[in-house]
Amino acid sequence: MNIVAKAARALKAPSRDIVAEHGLSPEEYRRLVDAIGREPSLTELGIFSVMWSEHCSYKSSRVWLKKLPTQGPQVIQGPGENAGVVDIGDGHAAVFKMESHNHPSYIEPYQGAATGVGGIMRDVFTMGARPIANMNALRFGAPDHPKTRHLVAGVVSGIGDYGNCMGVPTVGGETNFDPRYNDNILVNAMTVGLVDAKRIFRSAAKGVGLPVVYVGSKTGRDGIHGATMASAEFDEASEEKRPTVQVGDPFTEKLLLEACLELMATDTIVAIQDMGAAGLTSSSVEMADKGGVGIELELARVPTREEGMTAYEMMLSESQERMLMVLKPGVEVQAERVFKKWGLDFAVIGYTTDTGRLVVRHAGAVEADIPLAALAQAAPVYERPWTPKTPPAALDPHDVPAPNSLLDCLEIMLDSPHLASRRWIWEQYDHMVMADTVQRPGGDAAVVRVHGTQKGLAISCDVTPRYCAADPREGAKQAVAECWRNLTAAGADPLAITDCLNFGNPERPEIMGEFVGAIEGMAEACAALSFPVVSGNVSLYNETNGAAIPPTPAVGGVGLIPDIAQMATIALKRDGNLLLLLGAEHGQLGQSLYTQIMLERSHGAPPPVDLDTERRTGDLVRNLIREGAVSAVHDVSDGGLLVAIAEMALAGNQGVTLETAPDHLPAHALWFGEDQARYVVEAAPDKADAIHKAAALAEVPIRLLGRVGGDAIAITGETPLPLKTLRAVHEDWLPRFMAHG
Amino acid sequence: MKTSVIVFPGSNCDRDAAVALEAATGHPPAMVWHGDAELPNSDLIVLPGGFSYGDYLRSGAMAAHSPVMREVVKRAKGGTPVLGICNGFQVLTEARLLPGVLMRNATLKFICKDVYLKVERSDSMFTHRYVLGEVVRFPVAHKDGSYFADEDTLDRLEGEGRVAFRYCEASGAVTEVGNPNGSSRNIAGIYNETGTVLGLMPHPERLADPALSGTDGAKMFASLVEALP
Amino acid sequence: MKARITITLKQGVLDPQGKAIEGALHALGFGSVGNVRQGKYIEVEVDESDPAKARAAVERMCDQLLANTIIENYAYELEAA
Amino acid sequence: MKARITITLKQGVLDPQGKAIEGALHALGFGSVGNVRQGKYIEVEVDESDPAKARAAVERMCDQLLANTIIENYAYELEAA
Ligand SMILES: Nc1ncnc2c1ncn2[C@@H]1O[C@H](COP(=O)(O)OP(=O)(O)O)[C@@H](O)[C@H]1O
Ligand SMILES: [Mg+2]
Repeated sequence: MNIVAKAARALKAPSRDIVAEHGLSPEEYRRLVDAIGREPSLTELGIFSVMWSEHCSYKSSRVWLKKLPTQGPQVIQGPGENAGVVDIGDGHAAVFKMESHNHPSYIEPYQGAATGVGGIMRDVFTMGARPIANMNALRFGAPDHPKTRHLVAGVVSGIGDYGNCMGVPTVGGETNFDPRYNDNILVNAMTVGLVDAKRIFRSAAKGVGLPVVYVGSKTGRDGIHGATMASAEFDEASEEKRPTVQVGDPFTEKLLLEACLELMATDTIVAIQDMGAAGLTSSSVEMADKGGVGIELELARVPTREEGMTAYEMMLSESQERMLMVLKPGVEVQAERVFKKWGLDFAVIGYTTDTGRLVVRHAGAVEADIPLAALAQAAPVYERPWTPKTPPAALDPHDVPAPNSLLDCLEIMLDSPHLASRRWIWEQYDHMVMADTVQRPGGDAAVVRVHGTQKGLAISCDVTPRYCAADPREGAKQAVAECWRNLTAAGADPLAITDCLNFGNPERPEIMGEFVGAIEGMAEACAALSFPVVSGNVSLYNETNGAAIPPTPAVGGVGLIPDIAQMATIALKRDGNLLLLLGAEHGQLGQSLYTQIMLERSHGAPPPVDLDTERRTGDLVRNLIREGAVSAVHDVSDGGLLVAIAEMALAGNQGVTLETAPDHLPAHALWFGEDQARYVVEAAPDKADAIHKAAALAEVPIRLLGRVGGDAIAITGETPLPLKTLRAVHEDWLPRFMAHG
Repeated sequence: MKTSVIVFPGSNCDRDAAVALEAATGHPPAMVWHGDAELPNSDLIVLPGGFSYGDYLRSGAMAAHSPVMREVVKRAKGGTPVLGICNGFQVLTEARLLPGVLMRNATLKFICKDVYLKVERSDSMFTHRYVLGEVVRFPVAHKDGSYFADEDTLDRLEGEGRVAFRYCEASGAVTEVGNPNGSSRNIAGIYNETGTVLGLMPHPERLADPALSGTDGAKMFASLVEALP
Repeated sequence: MKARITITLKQGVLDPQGKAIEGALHALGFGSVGNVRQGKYIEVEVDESDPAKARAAVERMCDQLLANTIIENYAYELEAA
Repeated sequence: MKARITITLKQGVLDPQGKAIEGALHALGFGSVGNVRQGKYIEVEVDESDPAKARAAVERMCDQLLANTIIENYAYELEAA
């Protein structure tokens, strides 16, 4: 029997079973009863269960999230609204956020991923912004796990179909394969939007007696209890929860987007909030709570697509493509006209009040009457016990076996799931619609032009889960630093980040320790790089039968390129140009892809991140880009220096001849070490002097790597590796893997 | 030169088309909502890309029946030039202004990338700025772009010189390798009998601006500006 | 009345979806399946109790919108709703 | 034998396609239609003359591949090929 059927039988005081099925602990239930002074009705219990779920209340993470830096002169809106907002000059602002749809995507990859994209776009256009770019950060299980192929296929086409239909380009992302995600894939989606800085919409419903308006799709019995599902650990019994899958309707969302933006251009909206997880409940509670008012709803007016829906079902439904608005009085007719034009439902379903209570009526009967303070401020907050993780000792590169041939090794690495081209994915995404994608997927950051201007927004998503697993603190620092570096490598001033913190069960102290470490690492990096967090999302309980995912604090960053004529790409440009390395070489092979792919083991400490060095090196590189001193730039990350060079060569279809490397470190440590704060740049020979001087001034080590030319990668003492061969293996891995289904 | 862009619910390249038209003609086009029975006087009507009605049922099928299309069909039959890009091409076939249909890509997947096209006619109002046989690079972005018509229709299209563009390799070779979606005879775009209606799957408006890594599409708009009043 | 409409590709029209399904079935071990074709199934309720009129309406819907008769055939059954 | 399989969305699952088709039919003047639902139709030939075995095979195909049983139901008919 499902929850709803069982619950419908319950009388006034819900049984202990029913309370437990709503995901509330006995202690939380007592707290609920205290807060309202009596036993709840079933509808009330449902409302509390979603509001107090981990997903909505952030009860395990809230105390720690406060440690993240959220301020800066560029920040217009930090965390707390539907999305963060940063100033990008000339009266424009960028609005962005990242969100997880992990559990739904594992259960039904196509619909789960699609509705995840739909949800994050709503968060952004709720703020009044037109979405201009989507990103996606995906973690799948091992390629040889029987479910992986099916999940990749479903997730990618779900993301593509939704974004493509919306006409918002999906411009980049990242993709990992790791057996630790076998039973808990991660699907994190990010949207960036553009808004007039003076016309930002928020969710506080200030004012009494104002109409509460429902717009969008009709309500069905979709995903009832989806919000509690997303916060519950998986087990075999979760099969039973399958009907909670929702189906996305991107066509309706496109209409909703256009209708909302059309109405937002008029002076009619007081507050607006999308109905995401926990639909009508959380949207109405949040708007009223933030506005310091009460709210009264008459559910008989809610447009439904099914017969006989109960108050419980309507309050908990997670039907997609819906919005709740509070309007100025007297504009209802004008507003309704807009939504009717777009063929969408529009209904006044209630009013704001001065009672401070949420009152829900259904056809005459009062189904819920709850003080808002009980739902919001009285929500539980936990300081869960945590144990810090002891990071492994650093790996001495001399202890790591060398390969027979560096170039053979390069070929094997680019032919692996970890470094193979992601073209198969991004070619299923319309990454060019809106005709402003000035840097397509495949580089360090995607760049979309601010429509009608010469400005560009650089966007990148990053985290290296294997680093975070070994050392959550250093790994999270690295995620922020790599994101900052990717934006810098495109020539952007990094502005701010959004995050998606994916972890296991926070009730386990070692998982909570990972979470705390990651927050501390992120906070340190954000502060040092003036790269504040303006929005984000926490996804906990990503574990199955006690096996947790590696800590995965995904970071999505946005940067500003003042003039896209001064943007850098990774593609090598010209025969005879020089290839230079900026940054110090330590040969860090701990947790490297070299050891993982070639030696099939991951050990040692991840590469340490020195934030001062990051900043100095990045600022130098950005200046060189702006001065036109360099013609291609790529940061060094996964796979190390030789991999970065190979990616530049493939992107530009230009070979390189490399100089003999210095011998203070083993050659494989130099070429495959993953030391941070490094960039490879291409420059015309006549710029070399100026670059050397600038590097000396910034105290950044510089080394001549080689020369651009030919159609192969050449290293002294080895047979050159033709680009054609390398391209074939690099491009072939993912299509080949997906074809053998 | 007066241009109109028809906007269906779910169109999403309407703005891109408008930008390219304005750049070429110096005037913003009229944006015509599908529900309007009124269509302004136009020297050129553009049906833009996107997912009209979500591409539900069949791409372009529902849009082909919207009120404004009755007027578009009438104008097209009266000789007004019509350009259908991507979803616009699908709408034109569903409205029977062009023969054949656009079916699911042979790969069954959405495909977004630059492709090479061979210019099959350089004497049309849409293409006279190109050289006959020239190889150009346009982006495609579609899931239902596999052009299909029966053999007789294909023969007729070829015989009457109504194939506008064919997919090819960078070298210009018209091969299976150069065909991204399984289109019959590599057909990427076709004309109506009078050469005044052009439907094509690739997006000229997406490469009509030097900042977008190519300008091969701009020549189509330039051709139209020269050919039309 | 309720119409159950099936829309199928005409003989001779390539059906990549059907072919892909066939391949996937073979890969799953259903080696003996063949001739897989994919079509559409649409249910429509028509507020019309006269079967002849209902039939006429359904055929008009199919001809005008539901099927593309260049490549598709349709068939339908009617039942009292 | 030949199986004619229809796959439909489960009751209560949103059917955006059906909804849009219904709207388009209304706009075309078929004002009296309602409850439009879209599903899939698949034909499969099974090299199996025993109906019970054929039935078992078709059901396995549906469960494993053809239908997404999380949101879809299926039904089928068998006929001698
Ligand atoms: N899921 C995805 N969707 C779109 N683009 C992707 C995806 N995964 C990876 N990419 C693209 O592939 C390229 C390589 O990714 P990655 O190796 O993660 O870059 P980096 O190391 O610079 O962060 C990037 O341009 C990225 O945007
Ligand atoms: Mg990078």
